[in-house]
Amino acid sequence: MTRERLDRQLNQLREDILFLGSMVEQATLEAVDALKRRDITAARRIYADDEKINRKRFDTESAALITIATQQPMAHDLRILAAVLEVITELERMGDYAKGIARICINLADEPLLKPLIDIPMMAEKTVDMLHRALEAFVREDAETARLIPKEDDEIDDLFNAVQNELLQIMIADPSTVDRANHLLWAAHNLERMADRVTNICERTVFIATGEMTEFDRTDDELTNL
Amino acid sequence: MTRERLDRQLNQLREDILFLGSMVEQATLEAVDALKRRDITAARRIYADDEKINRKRFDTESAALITIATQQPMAHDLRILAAVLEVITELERMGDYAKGIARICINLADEPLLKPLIDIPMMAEKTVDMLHRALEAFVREDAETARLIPKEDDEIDDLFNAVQNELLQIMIADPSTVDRANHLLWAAHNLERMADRVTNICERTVFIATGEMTEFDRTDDELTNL
Amino acid sequence: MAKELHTSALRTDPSTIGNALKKRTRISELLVQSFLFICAAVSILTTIGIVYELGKESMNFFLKTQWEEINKTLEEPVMGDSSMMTTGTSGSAVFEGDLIRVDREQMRVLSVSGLEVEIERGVNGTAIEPHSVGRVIYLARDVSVVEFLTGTQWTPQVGAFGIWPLLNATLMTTFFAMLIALPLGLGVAVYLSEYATDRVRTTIKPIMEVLAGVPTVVYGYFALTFMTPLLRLIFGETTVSIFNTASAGLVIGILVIPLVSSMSEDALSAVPRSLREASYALGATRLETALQVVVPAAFSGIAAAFIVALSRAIGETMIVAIAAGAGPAFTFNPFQSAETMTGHIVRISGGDLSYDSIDYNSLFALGLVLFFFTLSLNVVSQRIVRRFREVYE
Amino acid sequence: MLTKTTRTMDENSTGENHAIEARNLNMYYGDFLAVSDVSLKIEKQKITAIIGPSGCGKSTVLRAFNRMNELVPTAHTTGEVLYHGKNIYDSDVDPVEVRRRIGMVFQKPNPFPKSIFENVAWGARINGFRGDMDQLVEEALRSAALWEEVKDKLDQSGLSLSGGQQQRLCIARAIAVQPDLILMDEPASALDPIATLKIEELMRELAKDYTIIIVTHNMQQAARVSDFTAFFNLGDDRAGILEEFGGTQKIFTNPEKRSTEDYITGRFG
Amino acid sequence: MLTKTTRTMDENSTGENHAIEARNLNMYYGDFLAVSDVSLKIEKQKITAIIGPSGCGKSTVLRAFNRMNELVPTAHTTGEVLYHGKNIYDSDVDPVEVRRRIGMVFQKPNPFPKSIFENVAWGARINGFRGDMDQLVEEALRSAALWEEVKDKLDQSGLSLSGGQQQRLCIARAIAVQPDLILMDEPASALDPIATLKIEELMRELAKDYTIIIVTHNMQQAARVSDFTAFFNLGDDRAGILEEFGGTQKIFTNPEKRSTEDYITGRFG
Amino acid sequence: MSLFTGSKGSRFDSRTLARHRRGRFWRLVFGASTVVGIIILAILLINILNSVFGYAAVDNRIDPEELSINQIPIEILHKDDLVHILEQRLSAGLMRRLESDQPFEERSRENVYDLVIEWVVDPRVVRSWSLYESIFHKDRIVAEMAEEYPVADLRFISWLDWDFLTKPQSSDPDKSGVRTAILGSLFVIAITIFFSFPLGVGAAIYLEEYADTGKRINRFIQTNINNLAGVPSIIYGILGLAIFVRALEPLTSGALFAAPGEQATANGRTIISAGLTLGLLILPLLIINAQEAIKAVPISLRQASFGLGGTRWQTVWYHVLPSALPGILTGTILAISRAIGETAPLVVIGASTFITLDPDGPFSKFTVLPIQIYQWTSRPQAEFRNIAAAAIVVLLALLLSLNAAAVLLRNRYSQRI
Ligand SMILES: Nc1ncnc2c1ncn2[C@@H]1O[C@H](COP(=O)(O)OP(=O)(O)OP(=O)(O)O)[C@@H](O)[C@H]1O
Ligand SMILES: Nc1ncnc2c1ncn2[C@@H]1O[C@H](COP(=O)(O)OP(=O)(O)OP(=O)(O)O)[C@@H](O)[C@H]1O
Ligand SMILES: [Mg+2]
Ligand SMILES: [Mg+2]
Ligand SMILES: O=P([O-])([O-])[O-]
Repeated sequence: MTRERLDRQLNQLREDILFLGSMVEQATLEAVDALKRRDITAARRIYADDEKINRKRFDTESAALITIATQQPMAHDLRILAAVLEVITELERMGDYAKGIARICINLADEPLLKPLIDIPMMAEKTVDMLHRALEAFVREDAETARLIPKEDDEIDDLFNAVQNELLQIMIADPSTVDRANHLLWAAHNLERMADRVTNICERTVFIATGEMTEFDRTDDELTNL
Repeated sequence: MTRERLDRQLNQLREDILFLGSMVEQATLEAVDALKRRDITAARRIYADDEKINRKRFDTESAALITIATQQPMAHDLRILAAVLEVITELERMGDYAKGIARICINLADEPLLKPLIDIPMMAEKTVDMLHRALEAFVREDAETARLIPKEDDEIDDLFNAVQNELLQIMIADPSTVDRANHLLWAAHNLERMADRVTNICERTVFIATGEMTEFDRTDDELTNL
Repeated sequence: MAKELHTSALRTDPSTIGNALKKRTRISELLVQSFLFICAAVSILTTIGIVYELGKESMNFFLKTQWEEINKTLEEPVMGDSSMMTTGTSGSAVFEGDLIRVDREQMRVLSVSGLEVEIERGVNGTAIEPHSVGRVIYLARDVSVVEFLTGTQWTPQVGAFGIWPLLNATLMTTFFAMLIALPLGLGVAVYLSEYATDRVRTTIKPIMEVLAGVPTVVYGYFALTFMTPLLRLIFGETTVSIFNTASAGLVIGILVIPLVSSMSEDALSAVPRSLREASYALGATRLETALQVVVPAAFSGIAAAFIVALSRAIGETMIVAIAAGAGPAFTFNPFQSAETMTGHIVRISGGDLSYDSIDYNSLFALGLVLFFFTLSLNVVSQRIVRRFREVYE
Repeated sequence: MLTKTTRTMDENSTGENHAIEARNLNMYYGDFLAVSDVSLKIEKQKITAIIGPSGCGKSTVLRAFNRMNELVPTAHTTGEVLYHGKNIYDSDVDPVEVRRRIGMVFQKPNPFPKSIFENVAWGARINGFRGDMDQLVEEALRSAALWEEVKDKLDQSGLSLSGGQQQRLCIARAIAVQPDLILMDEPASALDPIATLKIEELMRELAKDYTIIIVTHNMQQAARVSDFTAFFNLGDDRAGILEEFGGTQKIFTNPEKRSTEDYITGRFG
Repeated sequence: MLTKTTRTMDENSTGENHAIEARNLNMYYGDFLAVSDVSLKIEKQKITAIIGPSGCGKSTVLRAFNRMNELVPTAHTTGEVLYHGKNIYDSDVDPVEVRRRIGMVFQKPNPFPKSIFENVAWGARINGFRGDMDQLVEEALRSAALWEEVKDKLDQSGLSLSGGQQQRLCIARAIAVQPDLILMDEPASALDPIATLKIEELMRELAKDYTIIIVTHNMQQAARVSDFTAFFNLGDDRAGILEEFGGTQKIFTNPEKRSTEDYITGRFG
Repeated sequence: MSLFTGSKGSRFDSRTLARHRRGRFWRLVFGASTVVGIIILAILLINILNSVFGYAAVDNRIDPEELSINQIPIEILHKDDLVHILEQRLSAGLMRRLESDQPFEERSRENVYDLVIEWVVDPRVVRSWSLYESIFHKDRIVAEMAEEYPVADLRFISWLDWDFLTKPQSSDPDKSGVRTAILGSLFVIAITIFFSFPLGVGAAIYLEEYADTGKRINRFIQTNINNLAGVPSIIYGILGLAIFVRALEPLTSGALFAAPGEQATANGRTIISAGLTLGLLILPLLIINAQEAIKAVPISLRQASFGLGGTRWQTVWYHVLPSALPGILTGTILAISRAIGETAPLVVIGASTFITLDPDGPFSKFTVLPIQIYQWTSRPQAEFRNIAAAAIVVLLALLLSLNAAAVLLRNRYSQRI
């Protein structure tokens, strides 16, 4: 191999992506957990830690740009770098969603939850799991896996629909819960959006592997979710 | 100038961005207008046209990647291209918000609006105006203007808060409006998020001009908005 | 403007492309080419001429019976049936067994007593015929190749044609020449290419070229009027004769110094500068660079220079003709006079040479030897040079 | 104005877009098969780049297009090169005529040691150009983006110019005889980066009027300047083969073949 | 030991990270000021690239670092080059000693026309190497990533290798005398892209043990391989000046000076 | 990596002091070689000049004072008196010959005076001294003079003077000149150039531009030329003798053309034979020099020309030859100067050794400068050495001016590149 330096940099970027991914995963799970446990301290920490995700994202972006500037990547290498630039944007956005959930937790303050949280943690786990596998497929450039993952998005959508319906029922039943129910709806919505982002990551994986940018037939978020 | 081909390609990308921007602007204004006028036909068209925005975005992305692959951009040129890649992602996302508003319009179907829409169109106009100026600053690489625009985000936030409070009042007053009020809240929320994206574009403009990636002290979306 | 060029102008019309590209006969090109080939072929003619003439006359020298006029005439007429004849006193003597000829008749000498010679008439199938008084007697000479190549005596008067005295003198002068030319020539070459500044080089190189351009006859003069007196001054007039091979050899050496130095210098300077830089960059001194990098790299060029110098020294003529002495002598004493092959050729051809004499033919035999000596040296040197070229192109 | 006889030009009579086409080209040096079975269509008024590892026969193929390879005594070609439908290797074709129509620019700038004017004018003159020579020279120099720099010193030696200017002079010289095609063998490899970019710029300009084939070692250059790229590689028998041919953007972002990708990304050998 | 009189060399006495440092270097060819007032610190065990337009004095500066410029008779240097705190231009410094410690690799591969073994061994031998020569040669060839390719033909001529192998042999030769620094003047400009990448790879490997300064015309190469980049430019009086010096990543993504940016992006002149 | 981790330089012992010492020693040796070369050249020149100038003892056969009529020294005698002296002192046959050269009536006084000096007074150098002796041992010379040649004049003379250049040869050293030889040399060289220049350049063009080096015949021609360049000149002499002098005698003697001219001989030992022989001799040299010059023209120039649709001859004529011409001319001049200095082949083909009449055409007998030098050097009398040296100076001057021309050409050429 004559491009050892380039290869090393690409591998570093892949690691950065996995690391960024794990930060997002952790933030998401912890945020939902804090929401469930009404742990405002934890929520504040998670909220603040989003800054770290942003930092990491910019660092990774800068590293990718430096690689483009100094290593003249072509073809496959270049596709990796372009995909990295895209994926880190997605991850940062996902971090923002986690932060959003933490914010909801803080906003709800000491108000009691409307109902025990079951579906939302389930959504979070499912989303994080999808993200995790999507990122692994990404660094392995495993187009096959990447093509399958978006199909699981339907499960998330189903869960979200269930949560939404339930919350709307609650709100209609008891208008005083509107505020709190809305908060929970936001949280669920954030998780649903996250899952959509995973689809984008999978698209990029296919792009790296095949050089073709195909949009997956995504169950359109805005259409089904409201 | 010895890089005529590169310069031509960069200019083409700038034009593509402006074009993509104008598509987004138009979609946003039209969607809000459709919502105001309860014009479902228009809303469906806008909804479908988002596909065009997506296409344009991918075409532009691909052109940028080809430029990176074939022209070995360095320094300033490379920053432009990296920024283009980022900005088109933002624009595409903004397109999604517009589409979301169109979807709300469709979902609301023939149900009457809760109140005459005043603040939301105002938000839309203001946001589109910001976007427009931000993109102009972007292609002109006008860091100064780019630094000022994000400050205007406060006005949007204020409008959003006003809308939100109003809608919450309505919901609490009349639980049967929860669904419709929620829809309008989504619409306002989408516009508010759009304005945040403008900030990201401005950040990129400063990045191109100075080579430094500074995050503006943004009024954090999730924090203030819910 | 670019547009203008193409609207105003017309490109190839595709429909007639076959015609447009059609071959034409360019007669003048053909004529020129033939003429040039003939020019080049002249060199082959020259070689053929050399080989043919040298070969032909040498064949005569070795194979054909040579009839040499020995300045003897018939004292009395010889009748058709007589087996005795009386010769004049002049000229060189004939001996028992010699083949002689008078007019067209060949005869064998059976015995000799004073001026009376007993002969066998009509030898070799020649017709017996009467001969009148004063007819010239020719003596037959045969030279065998073996005798030519091994004999140590070259005395045409007695029919001795052994090449060794001449060859030996040639080798001695060549030896002395190389003794002085090689070290000095190489020294100069190394100095010029490795040590001298540009200024020094641009002054000395023309001087060496002048030295190379001086005609050999001038060097001959120099040998005779300077080198010989110098040798006599050093070694004593009794040991050193006026004509001697040492003086000639040393001056030939001087003559070829510029040849060795310029060819070697060319070889040394052809060694890329980058090789020297590589050496210096390793921490080598100038001497180490010169002797361990540059000289070995130029080795074949230098070797070729040596060989060319050798060939030149062997073929050198005027210096030996002037300074080495006349008269073949088989001696190893460098202070004695001895005639080299080339010297001999010049001397005997200098007089009014008659074309059918054995001397005339011997000249070609010597020429042939000389030709093959130098030719083989040239061939070797070219081989070496070619190898050298391959390395750096 | 630039051809000998005034003819009407019928550019489109063949109805095709190809300036020249190689068919099953095999090229030998002595017994050595240097290039094996190359078929390649060159589009009109586009720049086609030939890239590939050292010794894969790029220059050899390029020179096949105007029979310059014949100047190597041992060289020998089979297959066809169709130029306006005519095989230029047919026995009744005069290579001198071929070269007039298919010009060449070489690796090292090689202006004649004559005046700048003569450099441009000579080719036209021996090809029997009758017309305003001053105008021709000016037009050619303008097309080569050199006129402004040399217009005041047309009678100075071509060798007095800088390397990059010399190369542009060589291009002007080539276009003065109005070729259809211009072949360029690493035209910028002897130049510094700045002069290189200028030549590339000029090539883009020329591609509006001429078909250009360029051999280059410099992948970045091929990427920057060309519309199509042909990737040559060493085959198993050490003969050069055409591995992949396609649009430059495709080749450099998403080549078909693994070997092309490896070469492009520098992971070759 | 560096100077003619024997002194002990104290490697760490300077206690700094710089392998060599130029201070206010002015370099002349005759009266012509080729390089003006250059001050530059080279970090240890890093690769520093020198880039800039043709004729701006890159090679000249490089050769100042081991006094190779002295081989040009008209060359003349003022200012200091500090090596372990000692100015190598001091009158008591022996250039032969300097060059043993600061090796050099040249633009065109220039192996000696000797065997591969001798090529590597020779420098060590003349420098009085005592030890196992076979081992030294093997280690040097290994370090130059050439051992595997040549171990069976050590007695063949160095010239029998390919261009890229020759250049690696030259690198092996340079490291066999165990220099501190290796100067490289466009070491890959005569090589094809593949051989070039191999040399670059090797340089990265060597940078673990040696300090390397490389002059290159190829900006991409400087970007790929170096840790620091020095951009030289032609000053107003046509003397070369050091325009900008900094980390390679910084120079290539966001240079300080407009002229650097213009050069880097190919918009120069 | 054990080797490179240790403290650097530990396994090296550079011993630079010793190495530098050795370097200085050898530098001295190489320098000395060069100095020796220069000294030799100096000695060579000095040795020649040493013989060209110097004191000479001049003895008159008849003291001019003896000839004075009525105390009037001959210097101012009237023409008629001088004619009278001649009639008195010279044989009738000689007088007839002089009369037939030019009648005495038509001769000027100065001319007659010269005849008196030449034939009657007849001054002779009886002894000459070298320049060195003349300068440093003048007293010894004067003593010797007084002892051995009491009546002779002691004069400081230059053997090289206008008379020497303009007079034909003579058996008397102080009357000899090189006029015939110079003219002979020029004639011969003219023929040599005329013959070998077109042929040589043509062959060079063929070999460099047309010959397919794959073809055996062309490789053979090339090798052949290289070999011919190394053949000793005397072999060419033998070749010339066999071909031009003997085989082509009808042509080279001029008999076939019934060539008139006083100097025509009945055999082939003529100027044209000599010229052609030297032509053959320098032909390989000239071809190789011209080839080098043509080779030096970059291939790229030819490619450029072909690439524009030039034919081969157009390429050669418009591009290769103009660029190579200075080189070709330089090479030719160098080859010519070689020819001018050649002696041996001309001896072999039989240059006349004694000839007093100017050559008047290609079929004349001839002698050339080097042959004169050879002849005079071989004579035992010291005075012949003096005129040999003078002739050498003439020859060297001729060669130097040719070389200077070559150097000028070359410099001009290299400046242009
Ligand atoms: N004149 C020639 N005689 C014999 N073989 C040749 C000749 N020219 C080229 N070759 C061989 O033909 C093959 C192709 O050579 P060519 O010059 O076309 O390659 P290339 O791709 O242009 O290489 P490079 O990138 O080094 O210019 C090589 O193996 C080369 O050695
Ligand atoms: N030996 C020399 N004698 C005189 N001037 C020289 C010499 N070497 C270089 N120069 C001049 O010094 C200046 C700098 O030359 P140098 O070779 O250092 O430039 P460079 O940046 O290495 O150029 P390149 O990129 O072409 O190698 C140039 O103007 C050059 O003409
Ligand atoms: Mg090539
Ligand atoms: Mg340089
Ligand atoms: O004239 P020569 O060289 O043979 O003495």
